[in-house]
Amino acid sequence: MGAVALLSAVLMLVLREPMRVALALITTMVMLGGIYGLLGVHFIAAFQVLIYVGAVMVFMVYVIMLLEVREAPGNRRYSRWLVPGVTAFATLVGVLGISVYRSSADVLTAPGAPPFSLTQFSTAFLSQYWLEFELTSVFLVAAIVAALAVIKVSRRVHGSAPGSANG
Amino acid sequence: MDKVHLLLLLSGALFSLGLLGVIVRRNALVMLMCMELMLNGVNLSLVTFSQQRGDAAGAVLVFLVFVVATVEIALAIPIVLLLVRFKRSMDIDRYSDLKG
Amino acid sequence: MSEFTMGPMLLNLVLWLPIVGAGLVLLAARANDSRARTISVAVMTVQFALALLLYLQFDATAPGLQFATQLPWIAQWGVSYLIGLDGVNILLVLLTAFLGPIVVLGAWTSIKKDVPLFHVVVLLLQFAMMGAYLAQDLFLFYLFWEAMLIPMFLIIGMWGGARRVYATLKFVLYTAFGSILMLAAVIYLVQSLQQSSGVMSFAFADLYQSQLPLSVQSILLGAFALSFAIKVPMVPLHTWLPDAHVEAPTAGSVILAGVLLKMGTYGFMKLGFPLFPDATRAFTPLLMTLAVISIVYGACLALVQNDIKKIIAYSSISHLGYVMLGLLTLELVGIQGAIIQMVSHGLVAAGLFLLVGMIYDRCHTRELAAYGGLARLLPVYSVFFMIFTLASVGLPTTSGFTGEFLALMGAFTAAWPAHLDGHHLPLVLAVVAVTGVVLGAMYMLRFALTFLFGAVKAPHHSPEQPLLDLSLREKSILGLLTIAVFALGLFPGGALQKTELAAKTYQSLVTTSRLPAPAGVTP
Amino acid sequence: MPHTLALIALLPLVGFLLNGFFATALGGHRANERVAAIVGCAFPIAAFALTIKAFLDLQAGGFTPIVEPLYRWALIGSSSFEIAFYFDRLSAIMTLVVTGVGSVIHIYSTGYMHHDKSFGRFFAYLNLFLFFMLLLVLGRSMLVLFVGWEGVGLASYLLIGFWFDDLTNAKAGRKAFITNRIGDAGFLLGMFLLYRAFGTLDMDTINGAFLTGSGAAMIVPASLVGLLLFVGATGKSAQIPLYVWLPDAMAGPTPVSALIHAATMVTAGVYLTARMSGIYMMAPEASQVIAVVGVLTAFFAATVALVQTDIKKVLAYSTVSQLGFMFLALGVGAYGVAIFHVVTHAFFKACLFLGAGSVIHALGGEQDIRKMGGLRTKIPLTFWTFAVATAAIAGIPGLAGFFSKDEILWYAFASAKGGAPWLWGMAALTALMTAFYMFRLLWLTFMGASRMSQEVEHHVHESPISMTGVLMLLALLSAGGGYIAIPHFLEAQIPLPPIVESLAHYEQTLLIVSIVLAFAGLGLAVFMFGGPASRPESIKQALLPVHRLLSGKYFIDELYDRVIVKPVAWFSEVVLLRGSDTLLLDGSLNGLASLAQRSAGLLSRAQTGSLHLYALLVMVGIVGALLWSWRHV
Amino acid sequence: MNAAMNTQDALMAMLPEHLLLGGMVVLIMMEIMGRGSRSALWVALGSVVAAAAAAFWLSNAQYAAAPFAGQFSVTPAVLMAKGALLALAVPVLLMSRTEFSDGEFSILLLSSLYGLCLLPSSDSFLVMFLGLELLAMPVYALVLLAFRRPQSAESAFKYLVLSGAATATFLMGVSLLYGATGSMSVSEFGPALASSDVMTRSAVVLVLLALFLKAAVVPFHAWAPDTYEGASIPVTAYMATLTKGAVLLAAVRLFSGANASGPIVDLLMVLPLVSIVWGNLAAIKQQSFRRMIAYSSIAHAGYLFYAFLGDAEGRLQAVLFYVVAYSVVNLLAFAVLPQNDDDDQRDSLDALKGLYHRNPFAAAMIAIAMLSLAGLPPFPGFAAKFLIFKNVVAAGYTTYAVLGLVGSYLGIYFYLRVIQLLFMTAGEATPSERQAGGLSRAAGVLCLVGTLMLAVLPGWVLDRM
Repeated sequence: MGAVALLSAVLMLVLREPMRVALALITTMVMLGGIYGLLGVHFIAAFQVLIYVGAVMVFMVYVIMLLEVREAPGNRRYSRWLVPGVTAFATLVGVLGISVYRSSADVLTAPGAPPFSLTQFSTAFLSQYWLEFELTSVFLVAAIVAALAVIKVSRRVHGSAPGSANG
Repeated sequence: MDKVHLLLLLSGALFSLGLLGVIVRRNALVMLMCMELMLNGVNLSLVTFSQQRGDAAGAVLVFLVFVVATVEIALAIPIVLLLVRFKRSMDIDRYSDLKG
Repeated sequence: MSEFTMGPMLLNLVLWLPIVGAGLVLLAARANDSRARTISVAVMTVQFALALLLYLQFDATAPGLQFATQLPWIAQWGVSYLIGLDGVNILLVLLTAFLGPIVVLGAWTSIKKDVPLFHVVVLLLQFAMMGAYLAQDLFLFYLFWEAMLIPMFLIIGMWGGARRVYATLKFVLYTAFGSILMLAAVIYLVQSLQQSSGVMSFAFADLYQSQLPLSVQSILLGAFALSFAIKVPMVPLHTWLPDAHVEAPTAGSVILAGVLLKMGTYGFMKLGFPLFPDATRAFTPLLMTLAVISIVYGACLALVQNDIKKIIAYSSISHLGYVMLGLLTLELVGIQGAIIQMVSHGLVAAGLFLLVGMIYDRCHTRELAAYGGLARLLPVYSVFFMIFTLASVGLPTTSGFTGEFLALMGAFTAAWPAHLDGHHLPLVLAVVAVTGVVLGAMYMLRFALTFLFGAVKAPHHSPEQPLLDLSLREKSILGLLTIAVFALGLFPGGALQKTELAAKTYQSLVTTSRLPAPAGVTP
Repeated sequence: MPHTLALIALLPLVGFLLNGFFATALGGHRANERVAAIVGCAFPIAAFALTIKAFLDLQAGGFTPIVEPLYRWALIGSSSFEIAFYFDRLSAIMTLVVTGVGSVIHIYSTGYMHHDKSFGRFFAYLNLFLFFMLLLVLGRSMLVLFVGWEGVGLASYLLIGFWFDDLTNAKAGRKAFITNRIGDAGFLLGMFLLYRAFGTLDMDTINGAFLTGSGAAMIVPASLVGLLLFVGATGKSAQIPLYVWLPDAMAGPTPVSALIHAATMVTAGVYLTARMSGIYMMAPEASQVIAVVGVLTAFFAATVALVQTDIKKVLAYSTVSQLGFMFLALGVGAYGVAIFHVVTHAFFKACLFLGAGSVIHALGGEQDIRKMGGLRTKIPLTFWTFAVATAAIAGIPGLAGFFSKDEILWYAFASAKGGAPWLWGMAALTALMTAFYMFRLLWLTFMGASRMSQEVEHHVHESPISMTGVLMLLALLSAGGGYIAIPHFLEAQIPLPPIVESLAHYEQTLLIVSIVLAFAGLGLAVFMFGGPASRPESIKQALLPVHRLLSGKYFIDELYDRVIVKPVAWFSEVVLLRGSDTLLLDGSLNGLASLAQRSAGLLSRAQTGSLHLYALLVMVGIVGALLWSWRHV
Repeated sequence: MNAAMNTQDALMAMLPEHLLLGGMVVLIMMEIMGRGSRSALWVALGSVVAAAAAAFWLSNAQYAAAPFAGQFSVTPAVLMAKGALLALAVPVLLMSRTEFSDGEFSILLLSSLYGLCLLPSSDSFLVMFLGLELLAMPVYALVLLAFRRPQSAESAFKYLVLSGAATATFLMGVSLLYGATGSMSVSEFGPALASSDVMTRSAVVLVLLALFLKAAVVPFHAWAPDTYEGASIPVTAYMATLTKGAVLLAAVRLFSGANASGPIVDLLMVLPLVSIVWGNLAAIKQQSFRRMIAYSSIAHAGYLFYAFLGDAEGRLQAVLFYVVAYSVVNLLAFAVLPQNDDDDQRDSLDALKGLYHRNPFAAAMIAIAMLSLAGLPPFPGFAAKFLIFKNVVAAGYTTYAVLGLVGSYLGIYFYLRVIQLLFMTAGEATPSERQAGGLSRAAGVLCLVGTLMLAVLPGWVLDRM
């Protein structure tokens, strides 16, 4: 499953059409959800599928369809930083990998603790971490205002923008 | 090579791929998706550790990341829309008026 | 002296009056040029009067600071507002205060635009300069030291000549470079004092106790010296000076030459050398060589300049070389000579720049070749010009003589025993320095010759509209300077008496080794 | 009067200030010429009167030196710099000469400078000169002496360039000042050495210390000090190699040449050496150098004087030559004799210069002796006084110059302190030339047929009484001045050197030789210039290269210009200004600035606006940082 | 500790946050009711002032509490920091009036400030993460909000993407750290610095780099110039000062009590130094005022991170003092900048030419700001820099202190260039140029007062930090 996730992630970078990229991302996400499930954190898996795939990506796909701006066919897919980027990427993966493999942290080798349940999680979230819970709500409020504001701006410039005919 | 290491490696790879995507892909939406990929990579490692430790904190953070990622996309999409409105292109290379 | 308890208050007043004046100008004279001038000159005059009073009240026999004020300021860093008079700064404070009204009067008509701002800036500069001389706390000193830059930057940049922006940037950037390294050294010095003695203090008196190994002393001295040497300026760090002088308005040149350059030598005397005595003694040959090179180099370049301001600018380099030489002799005579030379150069260069400014106001050119025979045309002007030229040359009875004579005497007095011990460099340097006397005569008389003598020649002069000789205002400021020049030439005894104790203190500070106790004693 | 000496010095200063403020352009010429003249003359005369009084006081006190402190200039550590005056036999003589000759020249000037537009200024300068000259001779400390020393230089500078509308005059003044400065540098060094050794600059103390060989005197070698001071003296007293300014100094008004460049200022070096005789007595090497330089100067200047055609130039070279004689005397230890010659020279040379001034005055400014002649009848008073002075300088027996010069020759020959026959030989030859060129001058100017233009001839007139009176007085002194036994008078203070026993019997012989030489010079001159004009011309043709060399003054000025002045200017201009300042220092500075500018541009361009690049930077940064962090693993 | 106490602590300890939240709620209500965009500013101002006052008051009362164990705690010093930053928000709000008439600006700013307040108090990475996001997220919107020109969108997008990358990097680091230590507690970060374990080390580096990215340290700086230029004046001012300050406070919180050691030291020496040099050099050629300030802020981020080389003891004080001194003058410059209908014109450095002759007050204020930014005495920028470098030297990193100072020297030129434009260059006003608005000028005066106070009484201020 990990391999599939990885593969589709690589595909994301290779595919030309945004829509296909989105699909590849969805695949990755679903696969990750699967991994979470296998790890025993089912509720995270569920969130992963629900929130990411269900909400975010749907939104994304919607936008992609909305903005079916076809790039000129001759357009290059990649920026000119492909080679250095890939080199850096390879190094980064190597570095991260080595830092994990060469680490002596016991967590890596210890047998996994018994998976905690949704109940445990929820209890923890609402007791030990209820501040975060509250803050999340503040965050969401702010986010809504921000989103509204951005949309308002979009609406404001609607008339003036040169590309408004397309909108 | 055990499971934990593999998962962490995958996590790292996804994170790096995401970053690479931002570097090499020219489509603004693809770039956003790559950001999501980065976060997904992080999430994987968080979940792994959380599970390995039997500690809820990691999971809580994953939860928060969900929220944040969602919000970021929700904000980013209108911005991209706005961009496209001006240049009718999602090619981020065309958006380099600010420089120097 | 016990009855005189107002001293500290008056000294504070001397320091802060310009700020009050600047405030008044801002408030009362926003667009009123003449009111700005009046306020400015009034404030400066009062400041001078107070400074003079303090000078007279200064007890030459009492060691240490007088009229001192100490208030904790940044307690965490051991920084305090500590000002006071001692023998080193008293003459310079008096000089600064004396030149204050002269600068303002000198700029009375030549500054025509943004007059209120000009006076605000000049007053701020006066404040900063006074502060730098009075500060007895290194942090405070540094603050004032740097604060001087900005008003000067504006003075040259706003009221200067054609290439003023280049000149002023060069001035500030050059000077600031030295200051940055000095700042690093200051931090290190204070930090190491704290680590070795547990005292967190910036007070000069405490820093004089610091004990540092020779290598550290040398590096720190290098940083301080760079900063001060740029300000002096010593060859080869001098190239900002001619440009700054040439482009600066008269008032700027007067302040620059009169007060600002002394800041460098004062810094050496007050900080650079006494803080790092062992390094100073180790590097004396080098520094002395540079001082002598400055004397000769400045003189040689003054000899071939065709811009009248540049001649004086280069002569400043030469003259301040004597100060450095005197300070480095570590002989009482030389040190005293250096102090007098500082003041003397302040008076003489100020006078010469004023004179050049006056002719520039009339003829609008600084080119030497454009002039001739002014003695016939402007007799009063020429007499003053001659007086200051001769003072610059160091003719006896003028202040220039007192300074150069004592400084050179000190150099020689120190060099001779060294020579007998087989160290010939000081003697060679002293002899070369004496040739500066000849070169000084050469360039100043070349200047005077072309300027004053020969057939009458001056731009903007015609038989129908002859140039006007000096006005009463011009006469009186030059007259004041002339009196000071002769007073210091004929009767330097009083001034020397006030500084003697400080000179001795300086001498003993620099000649006493302050290396830390050998390793093993302290961990 | 407690401050007699100070008053002597200060009176001319008052005159200077009064005239300077009221009789010049500075004061808008508020005082007219008459007032200026009165003020200008009154103060020197008063000073002269006071000097006589002081001399009488000195005499009354048995010639014990009078010390008169005025104030303390500075006190540094334990060494005190006092402004004090010192009056002994030596300074008494000098002061009398300075005030005396000075006063009469002032009087002469009232006539000579009549109608000059800067009349007041002239008197102001002259008074200023007197003030400084009196400081020079009256000062107890070398400091005061130096003040006067430089001050007379200043006055000389101002007076040489008195007619500054002509730049040549001003340049001559500058040359004098700078040349003197070179000497002064040596003087300063000598002074510093003395200060180092004694912690004081009082000359009586220093002399005493040297003479008694005190410990302090051991620190510095007397010869070195002596030579350094002599460098100063060569500047002021126009000796080789610094004599070049004096001929040019003739650009000044003639009374100035008389007073400053003949009678008083130029003898300051002689005075200094005599004053510091304590050092020179202990410094035979230095003395030797002085004697040699003196005799060479005397000789070479005399040769140049042979062919000069400017009346004042002849006198100028003659002055240089005579000063050489004085230094010769000093060099062989005959200090009193040197001073004797100073005095007699002051008389006859002043007379000569003033006479020349009278001639120039009469001819409306003409100075070329080739355009004179036959003036004897037209201006007889001038002629006769001039003739007396010429005879005096030529060493015609009975006149002042004879006595002093003869003594110099004698000591040059026989002094146990450096006398040598060859010194005498050179000096005697010089004496011959002196007689020759002086009589040549006399003949060309006053005798023979007139070579003047009609117009000039028409205007020739005898000078006013203020001038001729002075001439007559000085001629009188030139004639009789030799009878004042100055060496004897001074011997109580500065002993004359012993005579080498074996040579003592030559005295009579040498006396005769010098008389013969004087007359030979006279005869030769008369032979050459008394006859047809072709005679000197043919000799000139025969010796053309020599003549060219001499009339070119050995091309010393040109040499200095090539070797010193030009190279210094070149070095300053090319090496220092263009090379070091502009190219190296400013160049590297501007280079740094443009480097900053360029790297700024580079960094700016690196900010391409491409988000990809920014992200790449982030990634590279992360990779790099992570790799770096492993460095220590 | 009983529940009542805990509740009271929760109220008291988070009083500033609560007040901000209250302000937000009121504003949202007003927005919903569709009225009072005019009074929105005053409400926001009121709540910020109240929050700042509360923070100062609590700090002054030596209040310390940890209402949420392991998540959130306050100490007097932290409260002081919050108060100071909140006080700095006042001028930002004041100067916003000329650009923003709607209430959104205030709401977004308040929410960002809320995030800002969380940072120095956070005990766990969870809170810190939320704080960082809450700090940054509204700014994406704010950058866009004024939308004077198309580039604003580009600017916002760049900020968003790179900030997102920063978030991800931060999380990656946190995650690895969590794995290594099993705890989300911030206090694990300090000890982790000295760890020799590669994973821990990578974790630490990643977290630090994320903060570098947020604070715009070279090579993670590239977003800053573009974003600052594209944003509006108040937002740029906010980003350059408060946002940066908040990130630094977060960093202080992370390092809490730990001296820099291990590989971190190298990062803390080299990257800030490069930042200083890079920022100062690149600023030389700029034509846009905001862009120049951006490069300046990159350099200043360098100085600020230098503070972490110093001993932990005085770090908060040094950073806070620096942030305050740096922010107050930056805000001063922005507040008095003349208004112009054309944003490009307003932003252009050329528009500053000869400003002294048109608007002496503004010119003088900008000059003071520039000099202070350049670190020239007697302006507060100097004392701030002095404190940091003093600490660096005290910690023994003398060479780097010297290099840093030399780097700071490079910056003097471009600050002086601004003054040169203001005072020494002739220039004409463009037709639409106006004096800064009244409130904006009031903000300027506030900042001036602050500047003077910092300049004259740094000791007094430091005593309270």
